[in-house]
Amino acid sequence: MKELLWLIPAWPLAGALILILGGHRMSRTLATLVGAGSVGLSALITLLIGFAFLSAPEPFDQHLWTWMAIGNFQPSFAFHLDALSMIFLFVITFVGFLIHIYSSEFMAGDEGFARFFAYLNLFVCSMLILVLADNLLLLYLGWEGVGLCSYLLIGFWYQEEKNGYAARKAFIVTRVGDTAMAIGLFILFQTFGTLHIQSLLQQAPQAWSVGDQTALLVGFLLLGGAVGKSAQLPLQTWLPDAMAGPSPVSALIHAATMVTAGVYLIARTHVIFELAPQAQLAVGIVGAVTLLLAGFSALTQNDLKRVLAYSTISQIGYMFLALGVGAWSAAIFHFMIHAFFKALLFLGAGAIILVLHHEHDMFKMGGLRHKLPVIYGTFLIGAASLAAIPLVTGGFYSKDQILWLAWAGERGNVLLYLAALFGAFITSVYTFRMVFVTFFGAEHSHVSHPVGKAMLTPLVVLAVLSTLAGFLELPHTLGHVTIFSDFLSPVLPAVNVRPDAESMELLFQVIAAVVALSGVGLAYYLYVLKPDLPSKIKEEIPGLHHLWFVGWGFDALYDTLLVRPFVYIAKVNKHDVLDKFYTGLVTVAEFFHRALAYTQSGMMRWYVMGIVIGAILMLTIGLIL
Amino acid sequence: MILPALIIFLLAGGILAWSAEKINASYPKWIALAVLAIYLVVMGSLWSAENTTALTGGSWKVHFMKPWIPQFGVSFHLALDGLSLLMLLLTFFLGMAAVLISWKEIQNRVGFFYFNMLWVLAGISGVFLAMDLFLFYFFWEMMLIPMYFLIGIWGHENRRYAAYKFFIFTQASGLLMLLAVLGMYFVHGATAGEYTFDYFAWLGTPLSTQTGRWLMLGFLAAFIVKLPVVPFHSWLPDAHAEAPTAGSVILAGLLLKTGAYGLIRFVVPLFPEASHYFAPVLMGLGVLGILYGAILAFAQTDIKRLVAYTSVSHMGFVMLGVFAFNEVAMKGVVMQMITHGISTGALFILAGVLYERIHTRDINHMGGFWPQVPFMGTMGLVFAMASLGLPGLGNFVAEILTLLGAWQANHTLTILATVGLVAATAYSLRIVQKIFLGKPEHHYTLPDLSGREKLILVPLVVAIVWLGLFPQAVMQQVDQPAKAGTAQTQVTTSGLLVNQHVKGGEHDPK
Amino acid sequence: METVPVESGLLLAGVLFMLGLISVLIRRNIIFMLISVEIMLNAAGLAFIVAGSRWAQADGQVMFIFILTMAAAEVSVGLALILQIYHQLKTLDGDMASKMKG
Amino acid sequence: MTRNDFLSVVPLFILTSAAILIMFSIAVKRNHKVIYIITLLSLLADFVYVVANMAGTRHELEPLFVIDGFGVFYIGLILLTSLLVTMMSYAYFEQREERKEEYYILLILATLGSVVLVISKHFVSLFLGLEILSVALYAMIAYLRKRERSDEAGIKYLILAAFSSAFLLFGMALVYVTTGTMSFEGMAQYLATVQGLPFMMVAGLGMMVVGMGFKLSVVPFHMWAADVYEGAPAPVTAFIATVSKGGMVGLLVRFFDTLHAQQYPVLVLIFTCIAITSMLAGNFLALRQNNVKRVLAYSSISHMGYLLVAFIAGDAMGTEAVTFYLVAYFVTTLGAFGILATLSDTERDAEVMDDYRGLLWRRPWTAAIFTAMLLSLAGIPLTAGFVGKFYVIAAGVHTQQWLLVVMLAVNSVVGLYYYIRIIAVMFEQPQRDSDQPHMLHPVAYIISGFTMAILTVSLIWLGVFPAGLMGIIKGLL
Repeated sequence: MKELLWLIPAWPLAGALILILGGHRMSRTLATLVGAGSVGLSALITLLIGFAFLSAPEPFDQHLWTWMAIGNFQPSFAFHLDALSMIFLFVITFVGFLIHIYSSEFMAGDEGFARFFAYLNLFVCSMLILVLADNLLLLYLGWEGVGLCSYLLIGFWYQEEKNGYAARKAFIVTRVGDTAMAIGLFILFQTFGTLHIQSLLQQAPQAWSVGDQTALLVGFLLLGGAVGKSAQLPLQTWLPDAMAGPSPVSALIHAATMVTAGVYLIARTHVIFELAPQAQLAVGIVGAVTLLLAGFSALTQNDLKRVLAYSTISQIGYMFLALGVGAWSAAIFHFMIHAFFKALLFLGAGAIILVLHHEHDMFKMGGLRHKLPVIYGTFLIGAASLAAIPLVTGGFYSKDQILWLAWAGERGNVLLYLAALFGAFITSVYTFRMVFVTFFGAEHSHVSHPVGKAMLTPLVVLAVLSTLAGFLELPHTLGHVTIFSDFLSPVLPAVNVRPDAESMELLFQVIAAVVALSGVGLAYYLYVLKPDLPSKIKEEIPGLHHLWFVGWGFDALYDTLLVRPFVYIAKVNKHDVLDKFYTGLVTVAEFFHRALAYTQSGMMRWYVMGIVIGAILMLTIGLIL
Repeated sequence: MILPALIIFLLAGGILAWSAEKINASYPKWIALAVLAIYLVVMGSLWSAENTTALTGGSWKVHFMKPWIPQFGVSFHLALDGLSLLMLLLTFFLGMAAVLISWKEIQNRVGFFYFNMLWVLAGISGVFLAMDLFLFYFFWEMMLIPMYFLIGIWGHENRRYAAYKFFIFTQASGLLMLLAVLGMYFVHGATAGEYTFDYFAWLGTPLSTQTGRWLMLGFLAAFIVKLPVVPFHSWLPDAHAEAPTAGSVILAGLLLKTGAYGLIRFVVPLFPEASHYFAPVLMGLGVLGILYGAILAFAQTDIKRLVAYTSVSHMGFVMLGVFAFNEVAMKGVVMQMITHGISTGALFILAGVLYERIHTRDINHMGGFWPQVPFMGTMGLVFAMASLGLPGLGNFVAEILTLLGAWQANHTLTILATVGLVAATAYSLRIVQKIFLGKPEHHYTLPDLSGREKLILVPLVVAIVWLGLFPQAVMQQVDQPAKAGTAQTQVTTSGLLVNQHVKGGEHDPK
Repeated sequence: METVPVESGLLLAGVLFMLGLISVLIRRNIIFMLISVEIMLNAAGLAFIVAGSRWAQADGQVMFIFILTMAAAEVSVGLALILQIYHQLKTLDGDMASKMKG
Repeated sequence: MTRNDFLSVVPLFILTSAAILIMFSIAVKRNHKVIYIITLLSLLADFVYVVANMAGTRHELEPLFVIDGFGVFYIGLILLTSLLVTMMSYAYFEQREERKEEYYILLILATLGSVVLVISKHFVSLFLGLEILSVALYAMIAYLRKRERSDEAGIKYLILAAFSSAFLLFGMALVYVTTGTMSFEGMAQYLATVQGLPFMMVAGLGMMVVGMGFKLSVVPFHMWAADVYEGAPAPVTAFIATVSKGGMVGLLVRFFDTLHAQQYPVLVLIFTCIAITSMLAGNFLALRQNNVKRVLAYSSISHMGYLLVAFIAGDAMGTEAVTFYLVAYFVTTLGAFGILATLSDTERDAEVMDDYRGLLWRRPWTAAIFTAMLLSLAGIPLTAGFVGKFYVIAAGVHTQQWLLVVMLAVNSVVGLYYYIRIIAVMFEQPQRDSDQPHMLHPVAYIISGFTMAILTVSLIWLGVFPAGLMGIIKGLL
């Protein structure tokens, strides 16, 4: 059964190729069939393989062909299946499949229907390659492939100039991170002579002691790649703009899968980070700072999707935080839950935006809970999960685990914990701000048409998943279920809890629950009970509000420091200053020509003079020597 | 005999094409196409040819030698190994693309056009085959004249200026090489007692440090101008932009490669010591080219100039890789030569196709073409992605291998070169954006690619993808035979395996 | 018989040569230029005679006769040309014969 | 005079008698064709005689002449060149001049002068050869006497040539005073007995260089070249550029080789300066020149500079290189002027750029040949010029004249510009359809075409298979 592994990425690839080559001649139904069907088949195979894997959970390697062979360096097209990639496979194919189904209705009116599915299929394929790759070079292929698809899909509605800009921004910013990652690969290659992941993980502990300089460098460089892809500080700026793409894209790429590739990378290479504690700490710090900054920004956004975008950044911050404290499986757990509820939220938001004639501003929505009950219900479930409403949501379990381990884990840290806690508070504030503003209060706009089944079904399924999946892993205090971490344990080591902290787990859960609920309360107070208050607060602190609103001004900073100088230099030097040297030579040559031509005066006596001068010069030379 | 026949038939084909014009104006292109197709097949059949035993060191498949000017020890010595074979395949492949793209573009003096084209290709083939330095120089110069005519007669508005510039730059640098060739001739003759221009005889000639360096600089001059390396690149944008499409394809796809080929075949093996001495500077120049070319490419509004500057940028990788002195980088360079030929050739073809339709090369007059020409847009996208080094396409393999190898030699420069990839992203995406995306503000009637144009571009796409996924098939052509002779012959044959002993240490990253 | 020292003879020839040279430079009339050149030629001839007498050989004098002959031939062609020039330019100013330049 | 002595001067006799024969023939009846044929036949016969009977022997005709391999090669070269000049002269003069017959006498006499130069080993023969050449040239340059420019060129050449002859003579006198002999070998023997160069010798040689340099038109004695090239009829220009210079080069090589001049730094320095300035001045003067004849004149100045590089190298290879270069240069120059002559009309020669505009489309063959000639001048492979330049650089590199060879390389690049400028003009679209020149008798064109074909074939032959000529040169020298 596991031999079918290669089919998982192959189906979407085939789908993409068919749609690219023949998509423009296909009917919508056929295109849907190809687009969604191929991912469906992948999901099916994933399921089959998943069962096979559960019964025999040893890693499985599949070698397709040798990509390039130079001496002992032989990166291949080869897949490595273990628990980690299994979980990613599952999330990618299933969430991907649901989103494809959703898209078949969402994109129904679009000219580029087939093109959309082609890109989406290509994305799924690349993402699958990314998580299945058995060497870093192939991983890099998937890594860049998803980047390309992200670019294509952000700029899907290419007639808008700003969409194109957002798309390019996303590509270029992530490429900055990729550059760091590539350098990391160079070092790994130089040190170990291979980029095969499992070999690297085996050899690294032998080659490096804990805290080794090279390991540290590699760790930081890989982190660089991860922050680019996962929109973490300082490369987070592209993600809010990436919302220019269609909502299913935001759901699949910019929430559920691609942006978590950084998490995958770090988890995959966790051995290196364990050898480089400072780098790992940096991961945690990046996560903590990002989750706070993005949370504050989310508080001030008016665009529904931008709220979700900042929230995504913030939630991935949590995952990084978890990685940073060595809570590997907690990070992956949160990834999975987040994939469900964030996809759900984006899809819900997309449905709302669609029926409101592409209205993004949530303050122009309002009161939608009556008009769109299913969407309201599912959105609320997703929001509750995001806000980590205790006990009933998946988000609570996954986030609580991170909070707890941030404090209690061996590498835990009070500051990180506090940041995470405060972040949780902000999260629930902005989440329910969004819910209340969108679904409560007076109606400001008009719903054009009802939402069809193809869009609602995925919402419901995701709502169920985002609730139930949480019960795969329950803390000691609440049933102590460890299915998820057990499953991952062959790949990712479990985190050790500080012995002195064990007893306080319940206390911390209560704190987390209170914080989450109080956030909801605050949101309720501000946006339902006293709807005028927020704008007053806004006027009180216009500077801070603006700072948050523009995402802490990173865009402006980069614009001034990097983009403008680059464009300026490019503009100034458009005609290539080095060419001036050669044109200068030409000018000099012409000057010589004119000067010499002047001596050819045509007058005989002048010529005689020339001969005489020549003779004199020559005799002088003769006499001197 | 197959090697001299190759060149002779190309020359004869050129003359035939020229004279056939009088009978029917469409004959020349068919003749040109046929000649190239035949040779593509012939070269393809050599793909898995056995190695000849006539030459030792390296894996030489075919070999031909006849005395030519015995007084000087000049012989008509041609030999083909994997590297040459790859280059020749590229030559004929792109040559066919160039013929096909000129099918309708060239309307006047058709016969003379194809005459020149075949003669350029003959010169290029000669460069890739010559194993006698006199002969090499002979071909090196011979390919310039027809190229000059191609630019000067069928080029765009500013063609005369561009043609002069191209000719004078390459000629000037070529003469410096001639001096070095002669210097080497006498140095070798004085030590070996036998005056000859034969490449194999020259390998391993002991040179004093000073002499070696000066001679190497002479060779280098020709190759880095051709490559081109900043700051000797300024002929290139003009020549590429003003040449007719086929001319640009040949220039970018093939002529630049002769520079890279020269570095690999001659500079490194003949002057190992001097190469090591100058390596940091040369790698630095390569990186400078990568970044400088990218910045300039970003600023251009003329699509052909833009693509031309991307060539400057991409060829920087060649310098970086060649002088990193390890097999990984060297294979990356070989891949870069091939993939850059294909991807940049394709971009020029697209530029030509667009120019044929809208009669401008200014990207500010373009935009929003996608709905009208989705197929062309897809092609443009693929090659823009190739240009920015997207994995899965050939250019990625080339660049990553080059960088992996270069890292072993110099960390700082490799980091800077890697940064160049970001800049490459910027200009590549700009191409796509400015031409195909955005709002259609200019109203052109813009038919999508015709069957003939698809016939050109689809094989190029297939090739670039194939190279991206299965580069091994190509790279093993430049593998050294497993049981190569002594270390000395390995060092000296084709530069692909370079002695490790000179600079092996200093691996610690800071 | 007392001979003139070689140096004096050469000096005389040199002075004659310089005279001719300077007058070629300062004369504008073509005929005078021609005459001045003849003076230079004769100066060279004189130098040959001096040299011949120094080595007590006839060669110098032989050479002188050749020079005379040649000078005559040259003058005859020269005068014919000057005639043509005069026909066309209506002047004998050498500086006027400067249609070609650059 | 022994029989051998006589046999070895037969080439001179043939030329002399041809000249006299033509004079008689004119006295009887003026007939262009007959005289043309006599000229051709006598030059051909002379050439055949030289090739058949004299190769491989060395004979000294005391005290004036030496007939060795070098001399024979140069005589052959000069005769052949004269033959080709004659061939292209017919059509040219047929259109232009009523009294064209005397031209052939002058041509033969000038050839004679040149031949005398290359076999002389004595001041007397040197002087005689030079003056026979010069006096004949005065008349040839001004031959189209209706043309104002022709006369102007003639008088300029006359005054300047006589002026420089005076220098040469005075220099010879000084050398004679010092050495006591007028034969080259005698001087070499004298020099072998003294340390370095005596002052008088330096002065004498220096003044001789003025005279020789004038004929070669090297800087600073070059200024006449452009005006004379422009003013003289095209075939005469070709003659000046080839036969006259070739004779002088032969003499120069023989004279200075006999003296072993390369061992005196002062002479090497002088020649180096001359070579470098000639290359530079020639090329820069030609750079934006619009008159094709003047371009060729300036280009010839720089080519003499290149040639001097090999001359300065001085060893056997240098002499070979000089000789080979000269052959290549002759072929190319004759070709270029041949085209110029065929394109010229009765009023004026085809000398401005506009005459060549669009030539490639109007007369493709003519343009192709002219292109080949220009490329050869520029030293591009497949042409004789390339091998010549290669040979010269090889000689320079061999003796490690790095400054000179680098200057040569740099100058080749500058030179390239104006050669391809002419080529570029030729493939521009013609502005107007120029009227066809009126037709001559077809035979005239056939002969011109034949001449051009020979030159082109030899140009490419020498460019691709230079081994044959190299073998001959090596064998004879």
